[in-house]
Amino acid sequence: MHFRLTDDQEQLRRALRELLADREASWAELTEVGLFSLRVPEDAGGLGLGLPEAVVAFEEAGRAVLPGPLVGTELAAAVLGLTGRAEVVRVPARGPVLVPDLPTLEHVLLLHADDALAVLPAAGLDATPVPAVDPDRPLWRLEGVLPLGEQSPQAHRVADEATLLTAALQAGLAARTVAEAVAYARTREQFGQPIGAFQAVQHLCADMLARAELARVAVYAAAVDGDEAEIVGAKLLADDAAVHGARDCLQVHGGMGFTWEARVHRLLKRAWAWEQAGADRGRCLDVLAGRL
Amino acid sequence: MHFRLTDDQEQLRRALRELLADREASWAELTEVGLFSLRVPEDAGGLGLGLPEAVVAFEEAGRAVLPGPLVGTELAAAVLGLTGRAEVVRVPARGPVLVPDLPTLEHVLLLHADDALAVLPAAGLDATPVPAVDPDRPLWRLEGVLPLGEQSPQAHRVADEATLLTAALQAGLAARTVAEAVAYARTREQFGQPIGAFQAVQHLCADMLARAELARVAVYAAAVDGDEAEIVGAKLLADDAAVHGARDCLQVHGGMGFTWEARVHRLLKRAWAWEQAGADRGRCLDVLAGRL
Amino acid sequence: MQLSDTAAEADFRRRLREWLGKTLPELPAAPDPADWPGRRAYDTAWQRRLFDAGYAGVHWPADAGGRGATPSEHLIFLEETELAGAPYVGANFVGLLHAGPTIATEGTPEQRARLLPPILRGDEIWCQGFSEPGAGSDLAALRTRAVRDGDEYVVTGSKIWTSHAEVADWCELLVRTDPDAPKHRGITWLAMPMDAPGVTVRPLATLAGTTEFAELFLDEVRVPVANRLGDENDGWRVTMVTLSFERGTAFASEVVACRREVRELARVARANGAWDDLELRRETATLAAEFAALWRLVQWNVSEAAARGVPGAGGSVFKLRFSEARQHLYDLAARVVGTEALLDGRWTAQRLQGLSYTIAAGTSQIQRNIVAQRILGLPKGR
Amino acid sequence: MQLSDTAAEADFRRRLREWLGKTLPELPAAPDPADWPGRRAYDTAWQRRLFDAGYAGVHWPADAGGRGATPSEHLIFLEETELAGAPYVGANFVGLLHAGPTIATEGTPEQRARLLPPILRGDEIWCQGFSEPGAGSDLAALRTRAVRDGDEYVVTGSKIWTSHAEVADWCELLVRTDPDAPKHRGITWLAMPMDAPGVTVRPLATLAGTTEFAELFLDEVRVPVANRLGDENDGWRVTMVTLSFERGTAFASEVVACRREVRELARVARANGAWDDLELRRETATLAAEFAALWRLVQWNVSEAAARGVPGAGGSVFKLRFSEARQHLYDLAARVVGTEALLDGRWTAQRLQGLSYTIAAGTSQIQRNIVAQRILGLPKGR
Repeated sequence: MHFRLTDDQEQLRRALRELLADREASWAELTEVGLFSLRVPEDAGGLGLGLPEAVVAFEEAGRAVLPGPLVGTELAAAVLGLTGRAEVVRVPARGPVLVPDLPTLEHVLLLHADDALAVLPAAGLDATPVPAVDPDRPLWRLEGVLPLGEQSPQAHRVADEATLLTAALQAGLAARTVAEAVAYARTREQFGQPIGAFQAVQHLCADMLARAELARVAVYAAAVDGDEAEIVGAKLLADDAAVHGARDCLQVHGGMGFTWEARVHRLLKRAWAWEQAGADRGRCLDVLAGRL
Repeated sequence: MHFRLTDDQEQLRRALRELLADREASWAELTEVGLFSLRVPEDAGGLGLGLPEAVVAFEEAGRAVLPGPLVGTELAAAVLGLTGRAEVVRVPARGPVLVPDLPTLEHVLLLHADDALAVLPAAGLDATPVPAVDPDRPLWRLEGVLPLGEQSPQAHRVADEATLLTAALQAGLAARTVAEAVAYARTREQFGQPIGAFQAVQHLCADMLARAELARVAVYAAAVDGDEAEIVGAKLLADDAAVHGARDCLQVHGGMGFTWEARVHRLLKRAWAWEQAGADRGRCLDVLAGRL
Repeated sequence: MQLSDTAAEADFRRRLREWLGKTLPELPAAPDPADWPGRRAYDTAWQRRLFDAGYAGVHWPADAGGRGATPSEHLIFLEETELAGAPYVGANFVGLLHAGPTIATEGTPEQRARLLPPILRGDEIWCQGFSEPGAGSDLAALRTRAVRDGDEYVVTGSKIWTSHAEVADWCELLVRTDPDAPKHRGITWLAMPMDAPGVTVRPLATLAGTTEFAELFLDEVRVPVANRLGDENDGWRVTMVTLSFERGTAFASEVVACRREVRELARVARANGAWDDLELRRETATLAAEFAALWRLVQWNVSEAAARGVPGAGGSVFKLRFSEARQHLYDLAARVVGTEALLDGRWTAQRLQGLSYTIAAGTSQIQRNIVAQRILGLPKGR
Repeated sequence: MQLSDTAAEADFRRRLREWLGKTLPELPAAPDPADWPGRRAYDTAWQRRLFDAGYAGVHWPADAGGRGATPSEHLIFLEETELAGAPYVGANFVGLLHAGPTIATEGTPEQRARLLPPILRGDEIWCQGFSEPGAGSDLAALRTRAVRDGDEYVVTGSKIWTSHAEVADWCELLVRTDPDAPKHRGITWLAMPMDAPGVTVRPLATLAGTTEFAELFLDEVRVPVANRLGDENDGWRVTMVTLSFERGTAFASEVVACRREVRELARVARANGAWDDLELRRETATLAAEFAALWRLVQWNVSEAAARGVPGAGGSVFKLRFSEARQHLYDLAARVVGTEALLDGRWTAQRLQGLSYTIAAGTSQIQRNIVAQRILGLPKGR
């Protein structure tokens, strides 16, 4: 057992963190560094790496709150051998079927509740733009009768790995919420001291970190192990860490967090969005309960 | 609207609090002050008071963590016109049917899930003593086939009022947990100051008080209003305030709370016991959901 | 303990309900939320109707021009207007609920005569200049300076979280007049005309993308000394006095509204299948119990305030629980509506708005401090 | 990142499993929990078997007589013994996991030679005299005094929460040797023979009604200066050194046990109908995910400690979450078993025991302070 990042994985992480540090990387840059071809075999022009590396990379993407169809594009390339932007869309238990970033997509990977997969050309879809709460993740509502899909080992892989990569995004986002809350708490002063010196704020931040760390480790383990129960467990923990963390991050920011300008709200809105990507809570819990 | 204790109610509360202050009152004393005859008509030798007064009295009984078959004895007298000790026993969703204090009882008021009531002479019951976690509330397990009961307005009254009076006990117990936690936090010193000066302890206590106060008011309102939904809502809040409060009270007491001697554990064990008396959580929530 | 109306209360409720039934259908359509002049006109027209019917300043003392109603009647007023769907107090909020009561208590006869009647009639709108970017939870750390110059104060600084600043006539302003005194001792309360030279209003976009608040920038604004309420450097006490006007009725309408929201959410859940999920059903039921109890807590606090003349300590307890229950409600709603929660719709707007509940008007952390130290008597830390 | 065993680890695991499979059936029946001499005999006999098979002090350095296994192998040892249902470390706990490692690091050659081998062989049992009634979370506030008198210290005071005191041969004792120094600077570590005159052991009943712990009363107990580990007044550092021996493996067996408990609870729920309740089913599933992740966190922390030589900061994070998850597990169990939770049975005993998890070995409040200040670098308050 050597359950920590290898030197290569560390290097991948550092390279991405550096690239994404102070600005938003363009899609071309993300493609260039191989975010979407990490797992594509080397003889097909990819880097020939595995799920653990993809998860490390997506954690960084989550930390940077990157926009765009990250998960679907990676899976289309790695699992389906398709090039171009793609997004995974799950038919939800309740509410409309929503496709993010539709006009930029070439493929929509439509997953039904039973994991039947339909790979659809994005161009032909009957869809209407709808006002999204996350300003960086525009949404389209699919109209009409949904195309049927097919169950297959590939479809199951898309379903599981979409959940896992989304969990990785959330784990990264969760870590970001901790960093932002702590940075603010160290500098913002009230009552003559940094608010981070108040035990109430310290304990809020400590719980945020605990959630983020547990989620991160769970995501790594699921990537190494690949077991469905580990994947859905990691998703639950990562969603909780991201949503709860973003919520607490806003609380630490007080009134400032309530302004548009402070951009703290983007963390929460993205956490809400990613919470609804991949397997939903009910399904995750059903899988876990089924194993008991 | 005059939603506060009347002078008479205040006097009743003061008298009981005084009686129960530093020692355990005997059953005879409780009977003497009218705890079980508060609602018995004056011409039948009672005090002719109402449910609000009973609730005020039971809140004090809960605060004193009184042992004994309080609820059933009051209801037997007030609703069924029966004298002598009695206890209300609900057939639970899961687990054995448990009767507290059986050898002291004259009547067992057995309530089925549909509120059908069987009034049973305690003496004839087939029951086995079982080891109870609450040292002041010995338990007997009913054996054999349970007698059937009858639905009636009286049975419904027993069901509702048992839930309400138990909620009153829990509200009083919850207030007691706050008082004990605060008293300890003010005197126990660690790191050179009373632990109650630490914000983490302060916030724990503040949340305890908030739960206890909300429960208390909900119990009073249910007593005045008499509506089933208010009663079950009050029970939910009072159970949460008592159980969660007793739990937090132990946490505030640290290692000391873990000793038998400190007696803090009695609050928690009783809160667990009363949580399972009256309508259970599932039923309470079903009633409330049905009203929506 | 009595929850039902007295005869006088029942009469008050009946007449109010009758009047609302007659009046509300006559109202024009509500304005667009982004149309500030339209909102001012709508809100003040409603206030004028209340005034004409004798319901302006229900809770204000009679000698200040109010109805002098009991706290119970005030609560009935809030309950019935909310149940009937009457307009929200809106632009009249600060005047009716904070600045006005402060002036009624602390003002000179001249100040009362000049400033109070226009509030009640809906002629003049007030906004509040208390918070600053550096003074939020720690309000008394405010730094906006006022320097005496003859009969005027010269005020420089900035304020934040000012609602209705765009359309207000007056601002109740807290300024620092003695920078060397302990922070609570060097503050003064001024009534600042919003059209004074040097006042700049900049809308402040919130995380919901709307501009319900503004920032105020004050650049050597001259405010007559005659506009000062109370003594110089006594502004902290003057401001706090108004809080004791609060008779347990704060957020009363909102509790009524939340109880309606829970029922509405149950309807949505029944319609879209979420009600079949035991967890969601039970969570909705739990919230129903919570808001029912919070309404009883409002009634309790109002009764206490009526009997004792001061509000009970229940305010912080109420605020703590109510803030969290409201946020819980909209988080639950998001689970009920599914992917619709990702759209900028009705429930999501409420959810975003709700993020301020544990922050505005005293964070939940501050409320817990208050409960622990002022109610429970726990000692301050070193 | 790799979760599977290396070839060496797989070999270690296989041999251990074989040995456990052969050895465990030979063990006598476990003694009654109230029979202290019986427990000592049982626990030390098990330790002797481990010693004879080369598994005593798996994680101790070879030069201290241990196996010198890697942290990964130590984790495998803990996992396999727990999975196989091997006896708990029991009475050997303090010797093997705290006093022994401390002596191994800080002891003189004479002290090591005298004290370590009997621990590994199960010949001598240690207990811990750290906490005092007035020094719990604030351990360094301890007041048990030791006054030097020639070649001896004369010790007077009292200790609490001492496990196995009734049957221990030695006590690792923290005493105050300089009452005038800052509190961390005046503490000294002594190995006190439990049969020394002046030592009184009084069993301490816990809220579960059992006497797992004792109080120690020390009345002018004379301890040779030769029994002092490290310098006088350097006992705080000496004690903390041992914590850095901790390689992420604390509570590892307990996580394995909790995962088994969750499965057991699901079986109970399926049998009694509780599994039909969606809420209970989902809550059980949530806990399954939590404990699975906590096991991964153990593996992560062990790998970090192995690579860096010191345990990662993950210990407090782990402790915080694990304590709460365990308590949640037994609260959930109470709901699953219904009224049976009111009886003093298997689940209730665990629930009562579990009440200490957020208190013992550093309260959750202290853990959060550590995480906030040492990991996140938030400033100490005034």
